[in-house]
Amino acid sequence: MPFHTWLPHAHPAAPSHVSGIMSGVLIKIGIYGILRMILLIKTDYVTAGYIILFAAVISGIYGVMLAILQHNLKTLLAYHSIENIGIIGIGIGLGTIGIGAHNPMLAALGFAGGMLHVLNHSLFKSLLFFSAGNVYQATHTLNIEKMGGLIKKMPHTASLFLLAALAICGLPPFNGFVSEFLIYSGLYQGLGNQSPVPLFAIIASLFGLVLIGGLALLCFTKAFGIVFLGTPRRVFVPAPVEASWGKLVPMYATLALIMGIGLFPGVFLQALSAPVAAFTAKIPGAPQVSAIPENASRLVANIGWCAAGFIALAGLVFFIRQKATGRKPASVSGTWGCGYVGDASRMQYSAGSFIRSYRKLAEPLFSIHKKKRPVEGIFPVDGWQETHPYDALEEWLIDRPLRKLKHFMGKFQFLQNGNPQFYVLYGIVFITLVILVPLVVDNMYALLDFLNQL
Amino acid sequence: MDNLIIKNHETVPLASIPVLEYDKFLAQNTVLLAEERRHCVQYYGFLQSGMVQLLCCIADDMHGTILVSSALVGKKQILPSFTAHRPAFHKFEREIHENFGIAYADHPWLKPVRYPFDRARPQNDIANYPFFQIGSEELHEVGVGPIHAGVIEPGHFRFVCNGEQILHLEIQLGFQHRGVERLFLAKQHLLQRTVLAESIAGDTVAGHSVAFANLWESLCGFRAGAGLQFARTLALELERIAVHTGDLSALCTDVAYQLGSAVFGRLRTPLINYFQIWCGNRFAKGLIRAGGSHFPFNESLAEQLLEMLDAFEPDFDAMCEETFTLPTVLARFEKTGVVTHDQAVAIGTVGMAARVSGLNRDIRASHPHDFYPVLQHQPIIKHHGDVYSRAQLRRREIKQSIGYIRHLLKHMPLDSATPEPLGQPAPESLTLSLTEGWRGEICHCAVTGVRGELVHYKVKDPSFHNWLALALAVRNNEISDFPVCNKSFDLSYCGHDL
Amino acid sequence: MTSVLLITFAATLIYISIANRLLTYINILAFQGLLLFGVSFIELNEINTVNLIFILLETIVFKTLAVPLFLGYVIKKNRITREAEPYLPNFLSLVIVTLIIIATFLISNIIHDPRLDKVYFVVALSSLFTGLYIIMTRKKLITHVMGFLIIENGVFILSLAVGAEMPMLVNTGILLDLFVSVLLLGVFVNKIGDVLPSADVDQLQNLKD
Amino acid sequence: MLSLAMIFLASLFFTGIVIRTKSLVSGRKGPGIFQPLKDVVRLFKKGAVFSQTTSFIFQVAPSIYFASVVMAILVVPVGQSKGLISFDGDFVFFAYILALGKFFSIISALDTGSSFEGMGASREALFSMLAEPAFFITMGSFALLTGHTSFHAIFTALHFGSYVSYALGTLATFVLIMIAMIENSRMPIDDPKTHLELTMIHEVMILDNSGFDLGLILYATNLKFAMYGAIIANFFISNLPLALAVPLFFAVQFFFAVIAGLLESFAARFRMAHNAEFIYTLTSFSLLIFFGVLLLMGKFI
Repeated sequence: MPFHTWLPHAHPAAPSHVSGIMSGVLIKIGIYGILRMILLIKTDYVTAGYIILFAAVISGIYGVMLAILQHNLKTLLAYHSIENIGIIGIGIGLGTIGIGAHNPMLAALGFAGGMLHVLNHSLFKSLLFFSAGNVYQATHTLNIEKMGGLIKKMPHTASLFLLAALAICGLPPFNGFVSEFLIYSGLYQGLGNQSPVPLFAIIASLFGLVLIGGLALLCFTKAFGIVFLGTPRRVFVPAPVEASWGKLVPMYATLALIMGIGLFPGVFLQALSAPVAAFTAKIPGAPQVSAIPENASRLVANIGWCAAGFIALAGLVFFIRQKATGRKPASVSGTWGCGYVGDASRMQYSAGSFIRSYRKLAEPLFSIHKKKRPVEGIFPVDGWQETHPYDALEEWLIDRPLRKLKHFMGKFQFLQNGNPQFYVLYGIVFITLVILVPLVVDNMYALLDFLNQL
Repeated sequence: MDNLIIKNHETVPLASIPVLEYDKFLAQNTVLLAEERRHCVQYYGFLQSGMVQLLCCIADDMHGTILVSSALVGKKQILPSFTAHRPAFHKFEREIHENFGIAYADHPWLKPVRYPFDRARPQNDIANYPFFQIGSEELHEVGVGPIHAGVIEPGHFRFVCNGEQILHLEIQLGFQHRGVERLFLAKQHLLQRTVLAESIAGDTVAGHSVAFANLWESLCGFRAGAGLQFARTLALELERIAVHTGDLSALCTDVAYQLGSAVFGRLRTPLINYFQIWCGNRFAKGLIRAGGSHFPFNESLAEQLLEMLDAFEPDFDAMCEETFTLPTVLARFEKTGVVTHDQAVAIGTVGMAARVSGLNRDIRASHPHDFYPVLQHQPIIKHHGDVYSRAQLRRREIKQSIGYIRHLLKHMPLDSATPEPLGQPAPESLTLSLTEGWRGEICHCAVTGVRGELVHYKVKDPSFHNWLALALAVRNNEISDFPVCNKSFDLSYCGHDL
Repeated sequence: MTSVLLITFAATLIYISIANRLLTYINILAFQGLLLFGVSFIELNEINTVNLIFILLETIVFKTLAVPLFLGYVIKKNRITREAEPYLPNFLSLVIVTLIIIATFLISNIIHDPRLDKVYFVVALSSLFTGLYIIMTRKKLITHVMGFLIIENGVFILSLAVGAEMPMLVNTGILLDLFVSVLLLGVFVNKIGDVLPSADVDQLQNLKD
Repeated sequence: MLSLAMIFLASLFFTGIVIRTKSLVSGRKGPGIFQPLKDVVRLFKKGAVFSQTTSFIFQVAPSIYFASVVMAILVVPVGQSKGLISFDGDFVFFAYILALGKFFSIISALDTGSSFEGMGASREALFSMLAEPAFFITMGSFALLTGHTSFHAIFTALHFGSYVSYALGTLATFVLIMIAMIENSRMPIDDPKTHLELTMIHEVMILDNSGFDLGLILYATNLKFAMYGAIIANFFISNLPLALAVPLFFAVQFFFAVIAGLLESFAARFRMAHNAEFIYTLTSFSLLIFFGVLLLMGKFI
């Protein structure tokens, strides 16, 4: 996960179709590597599973938390790749634990979820990147603060982006939900008969996965809402136009696949049967006939039915609405602005404002570079503000150590600063060390053992 | 110092007001405002033989005097501004700019005050009002009004926000510019003028009509009897209690505290119903007349008033105790919408809004009229300047006013106060009348011509000063706290728009 | 039953991390006293009466009544503003306190001591750390006193955890400790209130040698 | 099928009871309990006004929102009677289908290009994101306790026997009531009564909706309330025979509505910035539920 820093820089720099392929294929190589490793090595699978799970949860949450802060459409999508790798990782981690714990159901659900998500991610992510590419070609900018109201000009791109966004948020009836549901099922499966600490890891991953879902929702309502909805924030010359059908047709084809997996997940799950079997085979005494347990396929079929049912229900409600409102007068007027008659294009939410409350909560975790001239005086002359989210890990791992070293010696002077709270802090640090050191040492041995086994 | 020193409600000949060079006029008045105890109560211009005579009235709270000076300038001149030195003058100069086209070279905020259909630049309207903008794509603006969700008066509030945080608020009023001051000249009959004064602001009927009645009596050389003064003081204090109670209810509504909202709302009703018993109108319309009263106060009214207050007080105390100890309410009130002492002094706030920021500004104490010299009023001062202080101030002022009313009723003067015919207004004079309404100081100012006819009438509601305080108070607050901040000031739209 | 009370105790720790008002802190402390009374009452009701009365005295009289009233008095007397004024945003405090509980939970899992009741241990330890955390991150001296009281409650629970038969001596020690700490800090705050305009720790920095 | 009918029935009077409670507490008579329903019916009959800023999103969103709530209700069981849809892990589907509806209501608010609705959308997105983990962990804890992962199976297998389990039930009820309050944007998170646009969350998001669409959204809110009421009721009626369960169900719904009304009468709304902390507290509480479950199962002594 700390090795991700190239990704958000590479994506905005690359042309859109390359980004699509990059996220679709390139970063999956890492996943493939992990999968191959699991197949090759013979080791303590449970420990390995926890390590994968831990890294995956962290990178998933971290990726999406940073993604929300981005104002560049492609950087935003790029951080989402990190998030999705996290989700895939949770699946694989679970599967690995399943192998270690001799639980075929857990292993199957974990690996199937993870692998299906690999496929899903490459579908909706490339669709998102293609849409972002269309937007870029129409507006020549990727800064979402400058866009707005594009749905009027580019209805197809907007719809495709919306559907892909729903899919990436893992919402039914799209494919993202199927794979996430498999992983959820795996997690709840994992809750059965365990001792507290592994249970805790499961709950933590559950928490992580839910949080990722909620954050993704926040992120994509922001991205879609600010880019495509509302009134235009800026006049583009020439005016944005819809992409040509040549571009749209492959995108619709991708959409068809996304919907297909969402509605008929059973088919795709059966296709995954063989690769998953390669993993479940590592469990001694596991049934070799079908890798996907019977009830897992039944579950997934349920999802498909529910998805179809929901589409039908929504259609029905909409149909009734159309019937009911068809005869009644529907007038068109401006958005309610409390009777103000002047220009209102600045009077709508910007991306920065939309996520500010979130940013305030997340600020301690990230280094956000804020430049502003605050409004001062009774009659202010001017004010200005700009924020730049910066990847804190990148900063800490690459930039900070050098600076830290310089100040290292000078640091000790601050210890004796006369603030009683700091003395209490030293006390806490000491207590914590006393408790943790034996613990850490123990675990170090465990880790060394584990590495030896490799 | 070259100025005329007058008392509250004093009529002086126009000729006795010193006319200064503009530069000296500027220097003198801006220096006067350097001290906290002085503030500008009125600064306006009127036409005098083709020139504009600027008249600046500065009140000295320590000595109970008003310092008047003036200057003659041409229309559409370019002048240096007072505001560049003392922001407290900004609204007055904007008004002068709007009325006479006088341009100010260094005024930092020279924007329209009202909708100027009768002003120098009639083409100004809300759609081209130059709102302050912050050049950042990450911020957004929120425009509230002129039509608000509650049935209240029109005004446009433009917020520059960063998410939930308000960075800047600009308030644009003037939707209700009815031409009140011109109507005072157009309507010749005293009754018409009295009714006009009563209609300046619907929630300050007693305040404005007392200010007008005192002014007119002074102009006509009439000295009101004790009974009349007694009734006016009583009406002012009753109005204060009633509106403050209503405001406490509204404050509770804005933090969604239903119990407080309902109970305080109920408590307000007997108060305004008492006016109904007294004068036939719940808002005290028709109660106060120059030269007399149609509704003299008597023993049975006093009895009913005491009865009503006896019923009011225990309920009010209990509800206040409940409200001001409820953590969820306190969390919303405390440290919300702070106006610092320095800000309050700089922009020259008056009345309640000044008293919560540690500024001792109360006409009842500094320029007492009617029965206030007897009451020896001691203003209640708070220092934090937040919503909590404004709510607490209301609570304490209500208690104080009830105490005053009880005290007054014990020493009720019994002289008949039937209307007497007033004399003719003094010719070529100036009269200035200051009254402490519930919201703060009300200033009425009249200038008469050669035959004693009104040539200029000027009204200033406390809201005129205090709207800017609201704009400063909400900076860096949450936008969802704006309604409660707004209500804590409870400023008048029409009193400002005139 | 004791577990229920202890879980409620843990919930009060979470709540105190987001409390803004000093009054809430005091109420929480009083409530904690009540909970402790419940726990010790159930634990000790089979032991002698003297001990029981002693516990009653300590938890009900001191923790639930005397100390909160005294704190309220100190706040009123010194005109301390009624907000807690943390250094860190409340949201972060909440996350940290939750993490503290999780961490103590994990730590308790490592300890294998049959004599130790783990629920007690977890709640005691987390209340200890939460108390320290509150001392660290709150500006006002009075909140530091409250932090100490939370720590003290933690120690109380820990002493219950070690064994059902709580030695009288330990108990007396705790009571004395409690008494002295509150009294001393009360006096301290009173004095500081006289000298400095507001009892903020920031100003104590000036006192260092 | 029974559950659907019962939740539907409860939804008819739920909001009415909340409003009636508030009126009675503040000393007013208040509107009849079917007034909110009458309002919805009136809206269904009305024509609509659409903003020229909006696109097709604004037209379809209310229908999808309504459908998502109905779909979620299909999953909820009542007592022994299963929901129409029931499978392992159905509460994941439940939460995600509601999230889909929320997604659409948020983007439909952004579609109007109004700062008020953006404000509401921003608040809704953040708060629902923060509330979600509490629900999942609570349900996860019960899944652990019962060994089942569907609503119906969890509730039927749930039985209270010891003090700890009562404590857990109370805590879970508290968490669920609060989640219901957040999801329906009521006090102390949101304040549906104050008329001002700036202080609201849900009401301000639907500022530009009118006519049939508004009716759908308002009715969906009623349904949602009754749905959470049903989940809470399940804690109490899971094992009872039908004859007892049905009246008890309505009793619990009634009490839930009264509690909501009382909560809105005797406290002020939180400061917006405080909401995030408060909502997150629920997650911490749900962790306590988890520990409690471990305790109950003897995995942690």
